[in-house]
Amino acid sequence: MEAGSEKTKQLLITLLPVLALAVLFILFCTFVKAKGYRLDIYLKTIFNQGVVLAVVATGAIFIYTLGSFDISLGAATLFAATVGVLTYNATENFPLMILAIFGTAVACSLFSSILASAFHIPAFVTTVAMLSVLSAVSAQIITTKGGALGGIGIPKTLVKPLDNPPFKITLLAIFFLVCFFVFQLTKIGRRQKFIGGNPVCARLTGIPYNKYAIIAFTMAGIGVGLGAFLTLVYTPSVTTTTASGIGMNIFVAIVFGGMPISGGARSRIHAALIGGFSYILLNNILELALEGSSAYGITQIVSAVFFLAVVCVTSMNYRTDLLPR
Amino acid sequence: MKEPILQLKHICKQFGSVIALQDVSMDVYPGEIRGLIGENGSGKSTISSIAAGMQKANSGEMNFKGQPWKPVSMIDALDHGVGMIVQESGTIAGISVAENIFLGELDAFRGKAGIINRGEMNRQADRAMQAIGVSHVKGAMPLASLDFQTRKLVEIAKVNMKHPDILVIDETSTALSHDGREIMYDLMRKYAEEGHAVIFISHDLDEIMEVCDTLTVLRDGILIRTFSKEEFDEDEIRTSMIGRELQGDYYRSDTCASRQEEEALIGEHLCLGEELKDVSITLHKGEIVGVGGLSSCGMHTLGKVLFGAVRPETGSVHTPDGREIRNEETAIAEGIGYVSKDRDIESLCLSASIRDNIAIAGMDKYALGGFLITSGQEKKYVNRQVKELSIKCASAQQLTSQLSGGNKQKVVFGKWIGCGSEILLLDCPTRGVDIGVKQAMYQLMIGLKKEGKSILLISEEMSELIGMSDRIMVMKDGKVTKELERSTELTDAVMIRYMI
Amino acid sequence: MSIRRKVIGTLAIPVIVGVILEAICLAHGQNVITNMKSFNNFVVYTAIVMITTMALSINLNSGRFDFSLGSMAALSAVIGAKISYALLGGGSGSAYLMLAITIASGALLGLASGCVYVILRIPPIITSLGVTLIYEGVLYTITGGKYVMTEVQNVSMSGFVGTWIHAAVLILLIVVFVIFLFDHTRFGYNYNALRSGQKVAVNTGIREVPNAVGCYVVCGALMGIVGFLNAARNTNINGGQLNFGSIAIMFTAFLPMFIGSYIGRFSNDKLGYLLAAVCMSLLNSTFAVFSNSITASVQSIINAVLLVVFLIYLNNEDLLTRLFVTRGKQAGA
Amino acid sequence: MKNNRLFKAIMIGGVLAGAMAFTSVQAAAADLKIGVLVADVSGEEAQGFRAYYENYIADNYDVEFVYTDALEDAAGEKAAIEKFVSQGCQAIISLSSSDRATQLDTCEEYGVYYAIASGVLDDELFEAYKGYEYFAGQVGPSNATEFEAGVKMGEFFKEQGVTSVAMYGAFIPNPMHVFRAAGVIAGLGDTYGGTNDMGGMIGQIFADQKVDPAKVEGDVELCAYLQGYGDTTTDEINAVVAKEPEAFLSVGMATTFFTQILNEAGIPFADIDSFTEANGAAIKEGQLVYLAGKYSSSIGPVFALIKNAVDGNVIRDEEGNAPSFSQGYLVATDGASFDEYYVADNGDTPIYDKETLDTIIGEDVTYDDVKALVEAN
Repeated sequence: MEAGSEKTKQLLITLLPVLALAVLFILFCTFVKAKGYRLDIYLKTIFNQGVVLAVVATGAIFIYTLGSFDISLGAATLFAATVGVLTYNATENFPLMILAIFGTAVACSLFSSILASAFHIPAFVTTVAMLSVLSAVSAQIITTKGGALGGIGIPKTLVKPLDNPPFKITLLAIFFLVCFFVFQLTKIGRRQKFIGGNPVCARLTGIPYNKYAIIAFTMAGIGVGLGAFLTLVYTPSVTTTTASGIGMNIFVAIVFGGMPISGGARSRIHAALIGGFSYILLNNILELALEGSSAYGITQIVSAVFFLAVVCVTSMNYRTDLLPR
Repeated sequence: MKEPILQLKHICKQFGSVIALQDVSMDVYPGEIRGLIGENGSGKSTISSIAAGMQKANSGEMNFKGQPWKPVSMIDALDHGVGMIVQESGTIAGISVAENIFLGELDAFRGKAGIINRGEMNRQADRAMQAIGVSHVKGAMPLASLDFQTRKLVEIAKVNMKHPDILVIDETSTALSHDGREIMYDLMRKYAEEGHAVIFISHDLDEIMEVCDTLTVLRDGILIRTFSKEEFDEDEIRTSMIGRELQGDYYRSDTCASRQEEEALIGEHLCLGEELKDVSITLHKGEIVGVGGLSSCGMHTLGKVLFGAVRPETGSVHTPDGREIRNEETAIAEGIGYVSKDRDIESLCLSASIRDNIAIAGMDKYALGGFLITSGQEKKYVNRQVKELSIKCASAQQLTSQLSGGNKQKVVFGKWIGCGSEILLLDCPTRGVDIGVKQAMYQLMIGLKKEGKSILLISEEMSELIGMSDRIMVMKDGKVTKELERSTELTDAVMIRYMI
Repeated sequence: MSIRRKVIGTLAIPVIVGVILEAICLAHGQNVITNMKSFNNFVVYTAIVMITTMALSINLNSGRFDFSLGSMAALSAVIGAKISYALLGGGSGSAYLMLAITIASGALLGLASGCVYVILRIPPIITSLGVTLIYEGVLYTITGGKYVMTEVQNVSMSGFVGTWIHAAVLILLIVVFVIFLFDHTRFGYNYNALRSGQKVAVNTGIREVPNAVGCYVVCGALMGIVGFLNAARNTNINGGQLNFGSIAIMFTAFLPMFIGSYIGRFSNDKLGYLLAAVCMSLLNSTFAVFSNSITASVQSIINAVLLVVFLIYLNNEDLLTRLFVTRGKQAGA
Repeated sequence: MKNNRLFKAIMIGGVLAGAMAFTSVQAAAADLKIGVLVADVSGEEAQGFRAYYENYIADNYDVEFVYTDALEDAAGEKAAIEKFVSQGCQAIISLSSSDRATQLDTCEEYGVYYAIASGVLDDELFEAYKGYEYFAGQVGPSNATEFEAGVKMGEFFKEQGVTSVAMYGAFIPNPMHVFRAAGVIAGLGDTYGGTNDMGGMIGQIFADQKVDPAKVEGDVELCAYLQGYGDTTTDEINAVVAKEPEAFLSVGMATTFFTQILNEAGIPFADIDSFTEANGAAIKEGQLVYLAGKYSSSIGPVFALIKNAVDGNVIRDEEGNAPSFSQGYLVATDGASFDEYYVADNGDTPIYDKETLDTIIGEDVTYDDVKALVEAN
């Protein structure tokens, strides 16, 4: 009996992020309907807002699983998009642009990880440095090339046909399935979780940290590339502040999705997807509930409290006598 | 008969759904050295830590010197006369020896405006170390500069300084070398002579029978029986510990060394600082090679070097056909498995399930096409290990952190045996493991030997080495001082001669 | 370690940095510190960097990542500004009043942050994410997302940062206070014990919760001072820093923190933070000298590169020494 | 149990929120709902604009304004427009300029009217979009006007005989600020990179990403320069003050950021901003000696264009394209001239009051009517 109820509780806690997403979704629809707003457009907008975060954060899960974290992903998204635009404008070659975006994203990501592993410094610190460098360099490029427009862009006709939910959902689904496959059904994901759980033991089990860190950062790079591409599809221009919110929102999304920030055995590949959309939905619900622009602060307060409550409930079973670090 | 100094009445303790202690009542008398023995998870550490204020019972009462006893913390307990030296490390590496000794009791040194008088604290710490006969350790030294054993002595000094009426020592002897043990035994005897009481917890039946006056056996959280000195009988104690007679053999039954001609792993002229000085070793198939010595003799490092986890400064580790073991990865590719002495940190991921821990090393075995992992295959693989090693668990999904020491070690074995390791490097594999599991492991090793696998058994327990090895290499200060073949003549005394 | 080695080790970095930067400036016919005004700025900035670094290191050294530093600084400064303006209307003494209120409200915010952590018992990096968002939200709500200016633009405030004396006194008081608190009191001894041996310390009976909360309170109070100094120096407080807009301040403290703890090996880490802050401030003054040619982007790139280079040095020190020693030996042979 | 309580709390929270959704439906929706895109919520000018719309226009016309938070990027602008559309806004007024092209495309796609109230499109972009059906037009200083505003400021100081000035380039490469900065240099009688021609100067400034003091040549020396606002700004402004310029010429936002510091240092300064209370204090008691500004109500005509469009009278220029009107700046150089504009354009009695606006709102209003009123001064 004891074990039975324990199991139910466990299950409930595992399912809570999914439940939260469902509840938030229903609430959101209710709100929009009750206000007499157009649900179709609203849903599309929210999806567009959420998809970039979900994609980048899903890639980032591989890094978080290892017990490391990367705060430069937002800046990397900006930089990849910038390079993509430059490439297109120089060559007018769409496939080459896509290649450039992904190449840049993966290269940025790998650079942090290789720098970190070659010189034995914490990956976190290299990402802090990357954050400054990437945003500064992008800003320099954008303002120099952008001139009177204040931003750089590709012709909108190029991506207009792609700016529709079915295409984006397909991309998201493919990317998620690839990540799911790598994470859940291959040695890579298992070993990364193990490294996150106990790096010393992982090493003594013959799992080379550097190799899996490089794979993780590559996956994150692919996520960043896809995020940058989707950003361009939504708005074919890049400004210095493009994707600036993503870096920190990844943290929130992953935690919201029910995964510990320290990674390890409890890492979940779907955490970012669920958490990312939950967070966007929550913010929009609050925006609707507390209409009026003076409420942006209050919206953020309520959403943060909700965030803490969710984390608190999902981590209920992992309390110790010591304060966690 | 004297009045008991400590009375435990109907103590119960639960951890989640696990019952650690069930209605345990026990009296401890002044002037006695009371041994507490039992298998892992029997509750012996729990009961003593409750008495010493480290944790609280769910129900039951305690009396100490006739008064109700409700310690709030270990410091509180120590202040009132119950001091405990814990099993794991009880010291903090980042601060000085003096700060460790006076941890939590700085009020004595608080001067004007709350400033702590560091000089005075260091002087008193020097005195405390001298009181247990250790003069080379000073209060001002950073603890990080001391080795593991000396740190244990700092703990002993800390407790001794308070002259507690009851001294509780939990499995400390495993961390100590011969000298350290002697310091501790002397201290225990001194306490008993002065009319204080000592509670001594140990796995080592020989040790506990030698040192203690009375012996209490616990099993599964229940107090089974208390033996007085006259009643000591090894077999009877052992039987009451595991609840049944030990069936079959404990160690190997054969008395002669045996091995196959074929070599399995070769280490040549290995040097690494003070820890290894030109050590060469060859493992044959179907052979158990024991490595013994004091904890600091370099044998633990040898294990790591053979596994490729630590690179030697000079010398090499390679297979008979010359493939070098450069790192853990190549070691595993050659079918080498390594069981660390530090199980919870180096051999297991405690936050992961049994399944994750066993599966991690054997993925190549069951992955379809070498990379695709299906739940079905993995379950089959893991369940086989769980069954063969009879790991006690609710399911393979259970977290390893919830398992007892013995079961944890079985998981580690399962991990390496499952993936088909040909060579097992076992560093203190039976450390903190109870007799029942120990016996199972010995039998397992014998089975592996018969299958032609090679085993390097690094151990601090001499009886284990003598009972299991085909050959024992005795090490001292990083050098191999003697190689002894298996024989019935071999005794502890012979080994000790080369160890010290 | 000999006294001479201690002194040399402690002063080496700031002296070398100072000499290099001055040389660069001299090469362009300038000085790092051009006049009294720039000296005032130098001292004030040193105070800001030093205090931020200390606040960051208190929790980070204990493995507690705190993103909320920036939001605490801004929010406490706004509270201090609003209250002091309401009381004195920007009249004389309002800087001192604001400083006092800002420290108090910073401490309160730290207390709240610490309480969230010890009550929820979830990893501090996560609580600090939540707390940051909450404080930013409160800040936005109080200010309407606007710059707070009227409340902080008065003679009293500009007088406070218009001379190096106030900042120097603050530096002195804080260094003494922090050394006293963390090296000479029971709180500090317990802090050090918990920091490196959490489990053992707790089992021994050291109460972790009050110690942790205490750290957050100290941290909050320190960030309050930073908030105040920034408000006085910038003559405004940005009220619209939603969605983690406030965390950047934390990253600026990483480099001085690493440098400071390196210097601390030779003496005391708190002294190290001060000297590291001096280095950062010298660098900052140099940037100001070349402000016509070095843009903000270039500055942030330089800072990032310095951070990485210094960390590479720190983490490969043994390797480098070995490399140079063997090379030396070979050269000798 | 503790867990259950938390679950319950969350469930109850959900139900309550749901209930709120139903009760918070707007009681009486206005006839016209306009979404306003803003990038700046704290500037003096932005606040003045907002107060005019929300307090004066909303009180006098049956209209509701919905504001965004400070928008950060193109994606934010697009999402904001989409949300406005689904909330039933019939029109969008844009004060945010990350990506105007995308804003126009998005409005066209959803069929909502769109007008630009600040920072007009440059010629090339305007040419590309002027034919859009839902582009209701733009009202504001043209780039030439911006340049001219800068020239006037430069001339003002040249006439006073200054020889060494400092300059704040605001948010260069924001085109508005680039044109103003080029104008200031020209007005001082200096050349930039050897030219004082508008096209030549702005081309170089865009390429340099800033004004490079070394490239400024002429009688008046540009001794210090800074731009942007961030962590390093305070150090930069301090460095500027240390160089003791005779005047500090800003092409925007200086009154928001630097009034206090410049007052302290006793450096006379000039800015292009708007006529607000704080700026009044700066010109009367502080060192602000020259202010080129817009009325807070200068965004009235944009509202008129939008209102007409929604009501069915989409105003088009002679060629049938979206109209573009140029607004000039008013200049105050002392308290008296400031008050002249400030008092005239205050609270209940803005310059573009209901009476004036009504002359350009209605079914019969033509392009020429609007042009006549807007470009009158």
